[in-house]
Amino acid sequence: MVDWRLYEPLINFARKRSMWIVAFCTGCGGIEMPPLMTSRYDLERFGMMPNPAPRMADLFLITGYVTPKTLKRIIITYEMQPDPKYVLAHGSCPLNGGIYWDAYNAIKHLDKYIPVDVAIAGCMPRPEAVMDGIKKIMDLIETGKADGWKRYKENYEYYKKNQDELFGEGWREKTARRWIPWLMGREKKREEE
Amino acid sequence: MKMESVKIAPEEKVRKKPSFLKPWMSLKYLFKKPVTIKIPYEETQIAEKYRGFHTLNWKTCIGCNMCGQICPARAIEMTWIEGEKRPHPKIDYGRCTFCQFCVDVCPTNALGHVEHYILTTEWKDEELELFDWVPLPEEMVRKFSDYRHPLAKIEKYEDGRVKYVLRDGSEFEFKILGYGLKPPAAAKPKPAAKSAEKKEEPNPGEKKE
Amino acid sequence: MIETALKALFILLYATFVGFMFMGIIRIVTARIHRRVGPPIYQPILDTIKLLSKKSNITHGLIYDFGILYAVGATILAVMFIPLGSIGVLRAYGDLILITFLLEIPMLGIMFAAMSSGNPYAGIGAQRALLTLLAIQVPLGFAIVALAEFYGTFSTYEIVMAQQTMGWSIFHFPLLLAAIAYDLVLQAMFGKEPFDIMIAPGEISLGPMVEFGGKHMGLLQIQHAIALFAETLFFANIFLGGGVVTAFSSSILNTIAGLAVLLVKQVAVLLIATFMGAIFPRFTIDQAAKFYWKWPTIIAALGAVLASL
Amino acid sequence: MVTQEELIREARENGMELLPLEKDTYELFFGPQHMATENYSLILKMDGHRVVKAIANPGFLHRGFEKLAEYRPWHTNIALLLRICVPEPDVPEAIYSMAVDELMGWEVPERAQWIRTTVLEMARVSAYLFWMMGLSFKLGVYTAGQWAAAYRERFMALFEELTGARVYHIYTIPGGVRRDIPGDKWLRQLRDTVEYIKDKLKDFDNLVFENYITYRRLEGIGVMDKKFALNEGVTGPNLRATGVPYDVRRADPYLLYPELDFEVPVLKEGDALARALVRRFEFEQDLYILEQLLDMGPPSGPYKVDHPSLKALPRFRVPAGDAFAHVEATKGDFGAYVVSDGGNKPYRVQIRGPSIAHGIRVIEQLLVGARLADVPVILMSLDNCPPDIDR
Amino acid sequence: MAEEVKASWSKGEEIVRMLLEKAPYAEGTVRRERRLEFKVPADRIVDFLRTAKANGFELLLQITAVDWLKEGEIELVYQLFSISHGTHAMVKTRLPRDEARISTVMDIYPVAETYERDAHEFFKVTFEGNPKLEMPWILEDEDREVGVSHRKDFDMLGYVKRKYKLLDRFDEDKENYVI
Repeated sequence: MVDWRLYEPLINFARKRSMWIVAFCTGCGGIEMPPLMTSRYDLERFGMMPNPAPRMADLFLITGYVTPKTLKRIIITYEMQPDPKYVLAHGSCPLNGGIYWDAYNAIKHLDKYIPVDVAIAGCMPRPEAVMDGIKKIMDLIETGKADGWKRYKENYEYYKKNQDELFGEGWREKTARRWIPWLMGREKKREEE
Repeated sequence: MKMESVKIAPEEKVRKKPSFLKPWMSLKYLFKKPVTIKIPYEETQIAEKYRGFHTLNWKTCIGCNMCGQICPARAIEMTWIEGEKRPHPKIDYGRCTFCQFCVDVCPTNALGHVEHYILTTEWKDEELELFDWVPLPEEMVRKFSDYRHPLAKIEKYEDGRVKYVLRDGSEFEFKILGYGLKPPAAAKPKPAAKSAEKKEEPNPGEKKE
Repeated sequence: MIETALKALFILLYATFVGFMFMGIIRIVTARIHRRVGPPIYQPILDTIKLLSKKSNITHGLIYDFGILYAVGATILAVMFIPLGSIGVLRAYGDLILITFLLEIPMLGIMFAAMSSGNPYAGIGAQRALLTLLAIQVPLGFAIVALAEFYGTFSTYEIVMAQQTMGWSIFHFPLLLAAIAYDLVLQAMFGKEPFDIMIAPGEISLGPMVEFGGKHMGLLQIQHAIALFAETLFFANIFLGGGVVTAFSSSILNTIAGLAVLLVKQVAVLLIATFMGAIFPRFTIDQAAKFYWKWPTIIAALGAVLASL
Repeated sequence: MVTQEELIREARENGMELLPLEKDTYELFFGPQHMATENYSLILKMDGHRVVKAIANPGFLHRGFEKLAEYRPWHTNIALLLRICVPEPDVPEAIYSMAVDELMGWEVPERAQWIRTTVLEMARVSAYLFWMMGLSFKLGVYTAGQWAAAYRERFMALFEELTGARVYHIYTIPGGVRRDIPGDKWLRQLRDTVEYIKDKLKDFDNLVFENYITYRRLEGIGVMDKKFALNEGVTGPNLRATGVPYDVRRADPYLLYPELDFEVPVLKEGDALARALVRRFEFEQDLYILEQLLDMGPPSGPYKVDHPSLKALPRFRVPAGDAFAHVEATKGDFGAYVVSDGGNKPYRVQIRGPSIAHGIRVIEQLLVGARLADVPVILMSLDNCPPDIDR
Repeated sequence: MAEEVKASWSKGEEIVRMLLEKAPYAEGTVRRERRLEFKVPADRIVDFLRTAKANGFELLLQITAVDWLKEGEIELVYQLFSISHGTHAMVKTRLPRDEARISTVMDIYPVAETYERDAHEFFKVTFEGNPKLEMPWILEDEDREVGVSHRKDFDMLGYVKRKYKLLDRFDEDKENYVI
């Protein structure tokens, strides 16, 4: 049996230098992602790249405000990611509502629904500020303090309660079935004729 | 469907010819210098008057609440501070959109802004307190030239005292009496009610975790 | 016996390491064309370590696990058959058709796994992979036939040896045609534009790979590295003269020099693929099939006919 | 686990008609977690790799701007409404300001008009670069996309210098603009940037717009004809690609556009290639317009209306009435309808994003019969911007 | 100055006259250059729009609903644009607030389907004949059930407080605000 703890520094180094990002623009901060990912600031220097599939992604960037409709998908996507996974929340909106503090369709406190590791200020944050947040996450990973995914497992009841309170019980099934009648609609008419 | 005075581009100018060989021209960039700015190792130049964090001249602020009225996000809350005659704005970066209309409307130019824009914290309640502050005077913020938020920590005490620890270790301490436009509970006569209100304030933070 | 085992181990380690370096080279060169700095060359290794160290792993059943192992196994087997300079484990049995087959079947393994995951994107990706596989068969077959006709043998090792006396294959006109066709086919095998149809991040979210995460993806990365090595090695062997050096008196020096020569040739093959990938958009699957059945097929068939004359 | 029988029973109880999908078709949820759609979802019914039916599912970015605007003072709404169009936030600013100007009866000073026109054109150029990036990424020429994103940064820097923010400029306000041009240095920088981008446009031509495979990918997909486009309310480059020379800058001139010289590109085919070429040509024209503006030079004078009500912004009131203003954005006709009841907050603000026409019915109809690989390309060639739809 | 412009745009007067000849039930004015305004009774809107489309108003840019709470009416503004005349036109019609029903204009401008879905979702205007009104649009089902709308009597702040419980992270009672 190998003692994996010996390799912990190496593994943590690999984790911190190879964070793959879920390609999910959840809000307006998505517009600052292209400069960050592409030639201008080139996050690939740190091995970060947007990954289309959540199954192999590590870092979830909540780019700005989150509407309940998106939050449902965020939660599902977040749960699809394999552990360990990290969440970076951009700007004011996930923190305290931002300019949408009184909007009926924007989440005010993201940490009630999924755990967040790092917050950055700005509306929207400049790429440099996002970089600073990523640097912070890297530091946290190195010291083993980025434990959002552990918290999600431990306090699952708390998060689930909040989610259910917001969306109503059984929201996953409901969302999945919502479109079925409309996908079928036309076929049915044809059969009747 | 004719419109007067529309200059329509000739079609051959709009069209292009497909080619197999031209794309290979772009390989010349293989040997050119990358355009990448290597943040965080390389400093980027921030424009002058970039709309970053606020500053507040505590002496000239007259507590008129113009900033609170114009704020689209209701990020500004008037705060009564011991020793100050008029309330001062407290700005919540969990709401602020950095539009700086508040700076524009300030009648005495007490509220200003600097270019500093970086504030990164771990998502812990005690660290998130940094997002909610009464802005410091400009020279205290300008001291730091790396575009970061000047505060390292905000310590809150039971009796409403608040201690700002700056990143260079210096401290800034004051006592919050209450919030709102009116002086909190006639300032002096009923300290009991005040403290009750204030006790409530740090509580939600502790309760949650 | 032990010597053979050691050789096999060496080939495996060397192939994995160099394969990862190749992945790094691809990423850096692409980044430079993009006018950016790009990741360090060892980035793919870090990615793989990270993927293998994931704490949770999702599996969709036996086939899902088996498909990946199948892919990795087939790739390793392919590497063993290809002569690596003067080192070779099974090179005596290194039949052209066998190696070509072994280089293709990893795709089948990935497809099994992808299909069993039940994700529609993976299903579409698998379909596309299958069609690509089908499309590249024709030019590939003609290219192989051209080689076999020209040299009168199916053995890779013999072809390499024959090239030492007759000069590289690409200096003979019929085989040049075959090489061009084979290079276009390689583009699809590497999964580079314009034939990265089965991955297509912007369309079907990585296609077959969409459900893989954690250790499965880590294994796939290793497979990808070895496959990259094997494919470039095969091309360098049959068209670019292989890596047989006899200039030095010491056999070890000769071997090392042979490996170095091979490496240079492999990188050249890789760079051409990278360049092509950087400047061309992706075809759709029907266009790609039509393309493969048209130009590369004609070129390769012409090569085969000329070679047999 | 729920068995299929249970599902069917439950669906029947709830009045849902649950028919088995036809044997050889399947559903595909395209987005929102997908690289090709920015937080916008398409529900596709697929037969092999052909789309049989598409349903657009917007609303992931809905924040209720039109309601929120009724709760905020007139000026403050600028900081809110510009979030409707993220790639070119100056457009909502400009239309809202133009509508309020009309309600106030203000004639904006010449210098402010010049600055507004310049800002709008810069926004157009940077939005086109952003679109180029999107198209290249969806086509698979990542090189061009990376370049476009990098070159766009030059405009971001200029915006930063001028307005004080990179993306959300909050710059155009009713009655003019918020601050003056920072000086001649900025103008010189702008000219340099225009020259630079003009030079780099050749590379984009080589790589994308004259690439053989681009043509193969774009030709003949997503074809609209003139009648269809007009019926469906298609505007902007998408409409011009079908042969209608409708450009708001000419059809309903605003700001300095009557004085500027530019050509409106028109193509007949109406397919994705025509749309891409029209956009490319407009990009060139925008650079030309910027050059003209620079040659013209900013007129001297104040940069905003001198009006006492602008001194106390929270108490800024607008006389009752309604106004409609629209400008030509890169995506199409962007309009704002503002109603005032005389108070210090708008009574109703409605923003008309071009994508509300492009992103729902047009997409649903264009996608029928398209290959799956064409879906992202069609989306991108229409330049669909989800926040416009959701508001 | 604005008056002069209005008077001088004779082309607009001509368009209005031409349209009103064909649709005598409507009222039309020229607001300023390239801005026309028509007022049409709600039951004739289909006829009017059909006439307008036949006479060069090709584009329907938007259908805006405005809730006039005091009058108890909902105003629908059809924003038309004529490429051939180069002018914008608002076609206004008023509906009673309690029973906002109007027939759809989908068969004239197919794009109206989208706009009508939008107006139905946020202003509860029923467009008779539009098959997709009940289809999920922007709001989620749970929001629709609670009756989220952009009508003036929808208490947004109260709803937000009910839905998200806590409004402010740093300060539980930010009621102290004065605006």
